[in-house]
Amino acid sequence: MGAEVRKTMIPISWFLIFAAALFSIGLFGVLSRKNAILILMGIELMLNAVNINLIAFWRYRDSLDISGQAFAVMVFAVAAAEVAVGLAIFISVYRRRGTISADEIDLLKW
Amino acid sequence: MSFEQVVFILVAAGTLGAALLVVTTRNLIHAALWLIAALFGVAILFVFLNAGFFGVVQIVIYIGAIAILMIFAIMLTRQISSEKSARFNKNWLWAFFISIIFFAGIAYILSLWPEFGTTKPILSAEIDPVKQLGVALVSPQAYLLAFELASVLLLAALIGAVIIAWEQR
Amino acid sequence: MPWNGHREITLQVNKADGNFSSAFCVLFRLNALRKFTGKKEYRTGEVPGENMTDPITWIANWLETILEGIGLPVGIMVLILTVLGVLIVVIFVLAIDIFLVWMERKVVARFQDRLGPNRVGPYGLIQPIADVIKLIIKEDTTPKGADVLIYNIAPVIALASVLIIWAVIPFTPTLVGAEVNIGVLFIVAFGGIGTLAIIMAGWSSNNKYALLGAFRTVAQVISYEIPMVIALLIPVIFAGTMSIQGIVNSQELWNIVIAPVAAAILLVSSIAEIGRTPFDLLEAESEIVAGFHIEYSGMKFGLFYAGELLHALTIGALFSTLFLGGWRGPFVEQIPVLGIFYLFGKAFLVYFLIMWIRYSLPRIRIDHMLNFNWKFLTPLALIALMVTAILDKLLTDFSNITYAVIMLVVNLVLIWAVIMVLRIYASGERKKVGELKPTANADAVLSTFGKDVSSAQETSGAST
Amino acid sequence: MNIETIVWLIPLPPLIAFFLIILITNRRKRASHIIAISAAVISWFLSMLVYWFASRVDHLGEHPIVSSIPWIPTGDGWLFIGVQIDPLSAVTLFFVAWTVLMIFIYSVGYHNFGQPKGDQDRPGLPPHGATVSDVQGHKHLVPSIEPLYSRFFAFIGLFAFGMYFLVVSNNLLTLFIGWEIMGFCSYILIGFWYAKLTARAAMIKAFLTTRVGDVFMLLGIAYLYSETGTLYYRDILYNPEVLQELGTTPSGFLGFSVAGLIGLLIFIGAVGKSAQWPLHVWLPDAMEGPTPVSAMIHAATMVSAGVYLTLRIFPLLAAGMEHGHPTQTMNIIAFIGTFTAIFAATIAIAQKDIKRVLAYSTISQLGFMFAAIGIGAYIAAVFHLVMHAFFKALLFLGSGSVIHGMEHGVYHTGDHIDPQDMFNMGGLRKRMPVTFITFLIGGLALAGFPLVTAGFWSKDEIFADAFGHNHWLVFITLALAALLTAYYTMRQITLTFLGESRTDAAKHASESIWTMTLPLIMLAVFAVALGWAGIPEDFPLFGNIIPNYVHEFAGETLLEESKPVNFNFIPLVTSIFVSLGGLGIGWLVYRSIKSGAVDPAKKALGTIFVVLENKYYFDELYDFLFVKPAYWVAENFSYKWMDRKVIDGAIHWVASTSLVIGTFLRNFFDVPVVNGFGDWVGESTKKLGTVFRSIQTGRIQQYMILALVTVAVFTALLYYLLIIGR
Repeated sequence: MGAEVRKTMIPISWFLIFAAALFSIGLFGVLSRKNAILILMGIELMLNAVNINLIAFWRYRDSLDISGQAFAVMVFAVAAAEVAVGLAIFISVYRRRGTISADEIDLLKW
Repeated sequence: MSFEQVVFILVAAGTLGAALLVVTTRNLIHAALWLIAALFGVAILFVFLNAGFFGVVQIVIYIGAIAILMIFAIMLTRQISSEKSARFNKNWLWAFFISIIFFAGIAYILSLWPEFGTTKPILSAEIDPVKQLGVALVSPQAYLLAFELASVLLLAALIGAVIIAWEQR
Repeated sequence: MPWNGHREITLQVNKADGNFSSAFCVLFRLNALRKFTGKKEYRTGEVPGENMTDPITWIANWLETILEGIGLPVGIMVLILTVLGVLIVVIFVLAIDIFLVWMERKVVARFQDRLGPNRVGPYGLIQPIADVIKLIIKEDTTPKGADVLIYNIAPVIALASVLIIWAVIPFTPTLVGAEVNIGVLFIVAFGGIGTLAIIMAGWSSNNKYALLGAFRTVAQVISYEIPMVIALLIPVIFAGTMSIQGIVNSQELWNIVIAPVAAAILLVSSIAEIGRTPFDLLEAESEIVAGFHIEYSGMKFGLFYAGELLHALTIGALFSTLFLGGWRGPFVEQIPVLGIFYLFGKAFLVYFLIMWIRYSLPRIRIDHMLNFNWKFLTPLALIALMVTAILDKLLTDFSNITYAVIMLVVNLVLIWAVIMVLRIYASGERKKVGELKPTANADAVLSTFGKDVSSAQETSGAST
Repeated sequence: MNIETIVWLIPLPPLIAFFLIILITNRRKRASHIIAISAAVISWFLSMLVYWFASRVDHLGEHPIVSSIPWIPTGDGWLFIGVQIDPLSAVTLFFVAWTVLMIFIYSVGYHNFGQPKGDQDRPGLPPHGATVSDVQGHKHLVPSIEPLYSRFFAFIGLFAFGMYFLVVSNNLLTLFIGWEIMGFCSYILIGFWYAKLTARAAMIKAFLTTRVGDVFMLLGIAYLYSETGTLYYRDILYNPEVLQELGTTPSGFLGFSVAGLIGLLIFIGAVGKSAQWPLHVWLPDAMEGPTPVSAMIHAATMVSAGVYLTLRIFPLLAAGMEHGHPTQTMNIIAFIGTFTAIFAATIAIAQKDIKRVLAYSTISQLGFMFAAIGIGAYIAAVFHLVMHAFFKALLFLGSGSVIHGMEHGVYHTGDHIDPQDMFNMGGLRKRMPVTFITFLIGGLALAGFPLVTAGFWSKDEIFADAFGHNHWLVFITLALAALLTAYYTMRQITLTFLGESRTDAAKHASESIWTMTLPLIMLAVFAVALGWAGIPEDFPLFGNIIPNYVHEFAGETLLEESKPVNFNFIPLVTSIFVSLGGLGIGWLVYRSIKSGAVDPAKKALGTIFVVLENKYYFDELYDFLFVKPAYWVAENFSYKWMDRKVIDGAIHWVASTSLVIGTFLRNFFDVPVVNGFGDWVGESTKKLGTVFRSIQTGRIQQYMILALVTVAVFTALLYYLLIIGR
C-alpha cells in the first residue's frame, strides 16, 4: 500500500470522529428536548453512533473476529425493544396526563 | 481526494446535518423524517465499511420499523406541528456545553490513539462476513447465549408494550 | 481480443462495487459474467455475451472496452455504465407500467362484463398515453396547510421505493442489477420505505381522511410484513443464500412445488402489502374517500397510481423469482436473453392472479384484517418455517427427489391441518351466529308462538 | 434409526399414553382408549420389529443388541443404564407385546365401552348396569360403562411401560425400577374398584406381601453391587471369571457361596412377585381387580417377571455348579417351586370362584417353572414361561368373558347371584360358543392335552428334564401336580360350559362383543400353535417336522450350550397319562351337577376339602402371625407409649420453656433495644430526607445533566492526575 493509496482511502479516524459527533448530537437532543419522543430519537442517534464505532473497529482491526458485528446486532435488538416499550409508555402516559413533555412528567418529585 | 472519500464526506456531512435538524426542529414529524434521513446516512456508512448486511438491516429495523413507529406515536399523541411551545427545556445551554465537552473529550482522547490514522486492510474475498456473523450468532462457542437473550428481550418488550399501551375499558 | 487486460479492470471494478453494491443499489450496473454467481461454471474463453444470445451483456462489454479505450479511470467508467443501466431499466419498467394501466382496465372490464377502453387506438391501446397526457396537463393542486416539501416528495419516494426493488431481480442468468448477497433483506427494507412514503403523503396533506389512510397503512403494512418476511425465509433456507440470483439458481425444481404453503403466505401478505382488494383498507373509497392520496391530483397522483400498479407487477416478478424459478425455462442456459421473457411471462401470470383476486373478493373489515394476520397468517408462517427448517436439517443426506417429495407431502399435510382448523373454527362461528337469541321471557315468547321449546330450537336451528 | 434406538423406544409409548390420558383426555373415554391402544400397537410393532431383527442375528447370545448411556455419576466413573436384547428378553418381549396388546383391546369391551352411563354407578365401584327403555318403551337393565374408564387405560398404560422397561433393561437396577413400577400398578389396579372393602384389603395385602420379597431382592442387588461393582448382565452373568469368583467365595452364611446367597435373595424377590409359597397369599385376593388386570398382571406379565428375573440370574444360581449337581440355592428353588406347584394345585381343586381357580393354577404353573429352573432345566422353564403366558392370559380373558356373559344374564333375570361362581353356570357352551371354544383350547393347553396343545410340549420338556437329571422327587410331585391341574381344569370347563344351565342367569347369558372375543381367538391360536416351536428333535413322529426353535434360540442366552436330555418314554407316557387321566376324572366327577348341589369332591374328601377350600388357612395363619402383632405393636407401643408419652411430652416441654424465654427476651431486649434503635434510625432518616429532598425535582433531564457533569468533572480530574500529573 503506497502513500498515494493511503491518501485515497478512508482512515478509521473519520468514522470515529463522525461517530463522536453523532453521539454528542444525540446526547444534546436527549438532554435538551422537551418532547419525550424526541428524547427517544436522541437515544437512537447515540445508539447509531455506537454501532458505527463497533462496525468500524470490526472492519479496521481483525475482520475475522466477528465480535464487533455481533455486538452491533445486540445493539439493534436492544434499540428495537427500547423503542417499543418506550413508545408504549409514552402513549399510556399521554392517555393519563395529556402530555408527553419530559419536564411535566415529574410526579416523582418531592 | 478519491471518489470514495468524496462520497463519504458528503454522506457524513448530510447525516450530521440531518441529526442536528432532528434535535433542533420544532415540528415533530419533520424531526422524525430528518431522523430517517440520518439513519439512512448511517446505513450508507455501514456499506462503506463493507457491512452491507448492516446497512440493509439498519433500513429494515430503524427506517422500516422504529422510525415509522415513532411517527405513529407522534400522530397518536397529537403533538402535530401546530404546537408553538418552547422546543428546548430551560437547561438546554447546560446540555449544549456538555455535548460539546463530550465531543471534544472523545476527539482528544482518540487523537492520542496511535492507530488513529490506519486505513482498511484488504477484506479477503473468500471470507463472507454475513456467513461468519450467522455462524457466530448461533454457535455455542460464540454468541448463542447473547443471541437467545436478545430474542427473549424482544419477546418481553413485545408483551410489555402490549400490556402498557393496553386501553383499559 | 483484449480479454486479459479486461479481466484485471473488471476485477478492480468488483473491488470497487464491493463497496458500492448495496449502498447504491439504485445504480443499476450492467456487468454480466463477473457478478454471475451461479452454480454453472463458464469455461475460460467461452464468454456469454460474445454472440447475440446475450445482447445486453455483449453491449455492456463493448461499451466497457470503448470507454477503457478512451482511457477513463475505472471509477468514472463504472459510474457512467451504472447510470446508463439504471436509466435503461427504469425506462423499460415504466414503459411496461404504462402498458399495465391499459391491461388493468381491460381486465377489470372483462371481469365486470364490460368492454373497457376501446376508443383510442386499436383495442384502446393508446388509452394510457392519453391518460398520462391528461394527468400531466391537469392542475397540480396543493392543499392549504399542507407540508409542502413532504407533500411533494412523497409520490416520488412511493414510486422510487418500487423501482428500487427491480435492482436486485435477476433478469437472465447473466443479467442482474446489483448482485447483493442479501437481496431478500433488501426487498423487505425497501418495502418499508414505501410505507414511509404513504405515511408522509397521508400526514402532509393535512386531511383527516388522508391521515386515517396513513394510520391504516401503518397498521396493515407493518403487521403483514411479518408473515411476508417469514415466508421469504423459506426459499432462503432452500437456497442457503439470501442472494436472489442464488435462490433462482437453486431452483432446479420450482420452490412452489416444495413449499406451497410459504408461496401462498407470501402471495397473500404481498397483496396486503400493496393494499389491493381484499386488503385495500388504506384507500377504501366507501370509508375514507381515497385514503392517503385524497389530496393529490395531476401527475403526483399519477405517480402513486403508477407506483401501485408497478408494485403489483413487482410483486409478481418477485413471487415468480422466489417460487416459480425466475428466469428459468427451456434453453435459457444456451440463450440467456430468453430469461427476460420467461421472467416477465411468469410475472404477468401472477399479476393476473392478483387482479383476479382483486376483482373477485370484497373488502374485509379492518379488525378482521388484523385478526387474520396475527391469529392466522403469522402463526401459520412460523409453523411452516419451523417445519421447513427442521426437515431441511433432517433430510440433508437424502437425494433431491426424496427431499422434494417429503417436503411436498409435509406441506400438503400442513394445508390439510389448516383446512381442518378453519372448518372447526367456522362451524363454531356459525353456531355462535345461529344460536337462539336470548329473549326476555323465553316461555312467554314461545307460548305466543304456541310451540314447545324443542320445536322452537329446531326452527332456530333450521333458520341458521 | 438403528435397532438400538428402536429398543430404547419400545417402553415409551405407553408412558406417553399414561400422561396424555391422565393430564388431557381423562374426561373423554373414546380418546383415552384410542390413545392407549395406539400406544400399545406402536410398542407391539416395535417389539415385533426388534424380535424379527434379533431372530435374524445368529449367536445373539454372544453378541446381543446392547446400547447404554451414563446415568448416575458414582464415586469413580458412571452408573450406566441401557437396553439389551438377548434371546431371553427377545422371547419375553414377544409374549409380553402380544398379551399386552390383546388385553388392551379386550379391556374396551370388558368395560362396556359404548354402553350408557349407569343409573347409580359411582366411581370406585363396578358398574351396576343401566336401565334403558327400548322403542316399545318397557325398560330393561343393560351393562353400563365403567365410570373410571379413562383412568383404567392410563393405569394399564403405566403398567405396560413398567413391563417393557423391565424386559428391555440391561441391568438389575433399571429392572428393579420397572419391577417396582409394576408393583405399584398392580396395587392401584387391584384396588381399581376402591370403594369395595375387599378390593381395598386385597390391594394392601398384595402390596405388602410383594414388598417383603422386594426388600430381600434389593438386598440381593446391593450385595451384588458391593461384590462386583456393577449391575450389568453382560459384566456379571456372562463372564466366567466373575461367576467363578462369586461361585467359589463363601459368603459365611449357612455355607452359601456369595453367588448362591445373592441368587437366593433375588429369588426371594421373585417369590414375592410370582406368588410362590410362602408369599402366595396375595395373588388369589388380587382377583378382586378387573379381569383384564388379572389376565395381564396376575397371569401373563408381572408374575412372569419373577420367573424372568430368576431365569435372568440363572448363571448366578448355577455358578459353582460342578457337573450337573445343582447348587444349594437351586435346590431351594426346586423345592419351593415343586411344593408350590402341588400345594396350589390342591387348593385350586376346591375353589368355586372361576377366577380364583385360575389364580391358584397360575401359582401352581409358576411353581412348575421354578421347579424347572431349580433342576437346571433352563430352556424348559423359558418354554413353559412363554406358553403359560399365552394360555393363561387366554383363560383369564375367557373367564372374564364368561363373567361378562353371566352378568348379562343377571341383568336380564334380575336375581342377585354371584356371576363368578362356577356352580351358578353350566351349559354356557350353547350361549357363548366362541368363548367356549377358546376357553376349551386354553384349558386343554393348561392341562397339557397331548400332542396338539402348547402346554403339553412345555410340561413334557420339564418332565423330561426332571427325569433325565434323575430328580425323582421333583418328577413325581410335578406329575401329581399336573394330574391335579388337568383335573381342576376339566372341573372348571365342565362346570362352566358343559351340562345344563343351573341358573336362569346362565340360561340368558350372551356372547361378548368382538373386542372381547377377538383377543380370545388370537391368543387361542398361539396357545396351540406356539407349542410346536419346541418339539424335541428326537421325539417320535413329530420330532423332525419342525426344528426345536425354542431350544436353539433361547438356549443361546447361556454361556455354555445346555444339552437337551435325550428322549425317554417314561416322562412322555407320564405326561400323557396325567393329562388325559386328570381330564377324564374331572369330567366324570362333574359332568352332571344339578343346581344347588354341593361339590361331589367335598363328599369324597370331607374335611380335607374344607381345608383346601380355606386354602390351608394360610390367610388366618398370617393374620395371627403378622397382622395382629403388628396392630398390637402399633396401638400399644408406637401410639400409646412412644407417640403420646415420649414425643409429645418432649415437644410440650420444649414449647413451654421457649415460651418463657421468648417473653423474657421481648420485655427486656426487643422492645427497649431493637425497637428503640429502629425508631431512632427511621426518625433521623426522615429528618435527613426533609433536608435533601429539594434536589429531587422529578425532571429526568436535570438528573442526567447532573450525572454527566459529575462524570465529566471526574474524568477530567482523573485524566489530569493519572496522565498529565506524572
